[in-house]
Amino acid sequence: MLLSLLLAVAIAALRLRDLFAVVMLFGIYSLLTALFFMDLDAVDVAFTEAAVGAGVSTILLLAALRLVGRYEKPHRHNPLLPLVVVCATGAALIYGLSDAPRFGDANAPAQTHVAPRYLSEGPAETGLPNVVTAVLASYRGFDTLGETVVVFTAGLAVLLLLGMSSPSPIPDFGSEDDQRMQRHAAKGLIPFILLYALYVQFHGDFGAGGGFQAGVIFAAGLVLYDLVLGHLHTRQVIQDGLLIRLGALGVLIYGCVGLYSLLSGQPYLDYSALAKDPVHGQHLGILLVELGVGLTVFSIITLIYYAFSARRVKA
Amino acid sequence: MLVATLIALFLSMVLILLRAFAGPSVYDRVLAVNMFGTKTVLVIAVGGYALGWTSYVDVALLYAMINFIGTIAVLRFFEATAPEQATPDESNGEPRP
Amino acid sequence: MNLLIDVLSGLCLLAGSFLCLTGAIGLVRLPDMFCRLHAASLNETLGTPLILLGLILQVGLTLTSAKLALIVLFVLATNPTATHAMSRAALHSGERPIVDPEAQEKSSSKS
Amino acid sequence: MIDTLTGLFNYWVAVILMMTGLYVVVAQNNLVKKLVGLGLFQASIFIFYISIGKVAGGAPPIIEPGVELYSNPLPHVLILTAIVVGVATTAVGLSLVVRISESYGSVEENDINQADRLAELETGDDQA
Repeated sequence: MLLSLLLAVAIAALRLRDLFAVVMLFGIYSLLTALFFMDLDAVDVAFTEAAVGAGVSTILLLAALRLVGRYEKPHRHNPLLPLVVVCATGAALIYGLSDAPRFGDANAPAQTHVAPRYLSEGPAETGLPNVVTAVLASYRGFDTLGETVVVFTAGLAVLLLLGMSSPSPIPDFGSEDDQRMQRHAAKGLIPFILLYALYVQFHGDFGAGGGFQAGVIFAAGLVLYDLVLGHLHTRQVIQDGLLIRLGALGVLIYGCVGLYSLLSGQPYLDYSALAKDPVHGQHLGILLVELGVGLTVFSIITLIYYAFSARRVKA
Repeated sequence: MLVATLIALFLSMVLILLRAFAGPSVYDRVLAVNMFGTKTVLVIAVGGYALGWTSYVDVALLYAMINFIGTIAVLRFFEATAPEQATPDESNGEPRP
Repeated sequence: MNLLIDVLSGLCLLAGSFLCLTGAIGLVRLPDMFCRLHAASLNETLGTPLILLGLILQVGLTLTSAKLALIVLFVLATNPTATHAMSRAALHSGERPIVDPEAQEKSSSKS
Repeated sequence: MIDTLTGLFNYWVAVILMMTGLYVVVAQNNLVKKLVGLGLFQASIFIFYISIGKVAGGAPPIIEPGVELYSNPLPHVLILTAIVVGVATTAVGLSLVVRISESYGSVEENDINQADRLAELETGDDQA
């Protein structure tokens, strides 16, 4: 049911020529995906997809459209060859899937390897009820360190490509009157959004949430501030230079936690070394690492948004 | 009762999607996306309660926030690209740079 | 007492879903953007809190219902704001409501 | 037969979505649209992974007393990070598109290729 809606949205998005509409349909698409994730027990993923897909990536796409223009040129193009390629690939994939374990099968190979161990030992070893957070920050800490560095590098790449130009405000539209209502509403809401982001950050050990989500939500709050009150105000709150330092600091926190455990004679990123009691150490380590992730994600996403929104439109 | 509500919500989601596909102007689409977001919040809240999902409210709350941010963002950026479109005699507001 | 709560929440849910559905139908059926905005926003602003209120009544006094109440507040604050911003933006970009019945007929026969 | 249909339906939809994304990437001319297509492609893979991780009758992997069966947390972790990394890489792609549009004045692939060919002709054949 949900999936058929997804398909409809995807195909409609493909046919539209107004790129603004495409981006909006993409937003709907990601809302649907997140609903689907909720249905499949992936609360944390739904959380992330909600914050990222519907929020940040839509905003970034729109910010880019402001710079490149919103209409696609009509083009005469023979769709036959791509269609054949796509159909052939699809047919091959579907054929290959016919042997796949059935949906929801508890004995599928994917379910029987490491997952049972994480589920049975995880809470006792790390002291966290949320296994996703435990696996993310502790068991697969290396992966997550890698991902954090990737996010950081992506932020640097965007800065290299677009530069840290001084803010050129999007011209103010309409009169002050037009904005007043938005401003008041946003001013009331932003503290709640930021507070909620902190809640997600520090409650992630117990419920859905964690550094990635919290960083994105915090950034979204700041983006709202920027949208409603203008660039100059936002720059007064937090500057580019500070942001890039915060991003680096996040990665550094993560790396140093690993280094600390290495220096105290344990393998890299083994948090048991952080405190006398291994479970306590794990808990502390996960908290610190999530903090690092949250900092990096927040500052990099905000930085990327700054880079896009500050760029002047060239004729 | 919950099931009836869910069905109603799904029906309205489908209808809203129709408008989002057809919607002649961009604003129709923005409106549809905004409504769709609210409907998603409701579906998560009602469905989460009915099916016993854990921490569904958190996700619903997040959606309500993100939805608002998204709508405002769309409007702001659309305004930033719109001026070429608006014919001067029709927009009797102040001329924009 | 329990029965009362059940009946109340049922009524809230029913009214809320009715409003949502009519809002969606209005969104599809009405002739121009401002009418659609009207249909959508008003029904939404009442319907969403009603449904959530019905849920709160069912959940009882817990952290969950507090969060649901927070969502209600949020929707009540954001929805009118978003709609207001939308109508402003639409008006500024040259979208005009149909006021004249002939034009309305024309556009509805066109679409 | 019915069993196969319901058992594989999610995967099939993921494949079809993926192919939609691939088609957009291959056949469309506009670079921004290509990025959206990549987004569709990505999302289909997310759906595929999460479908793999679902265990029938399982609960979300947040341990609660009294619940025995949980869905697989591992795909969730992978996809969670992949989503955030995905948006970061999309941002890199978008900034590339912005730069391209600034130096070529267009984000249509045909126009860019044409401009490149013209530039090659102008620089002469000593490079070849």
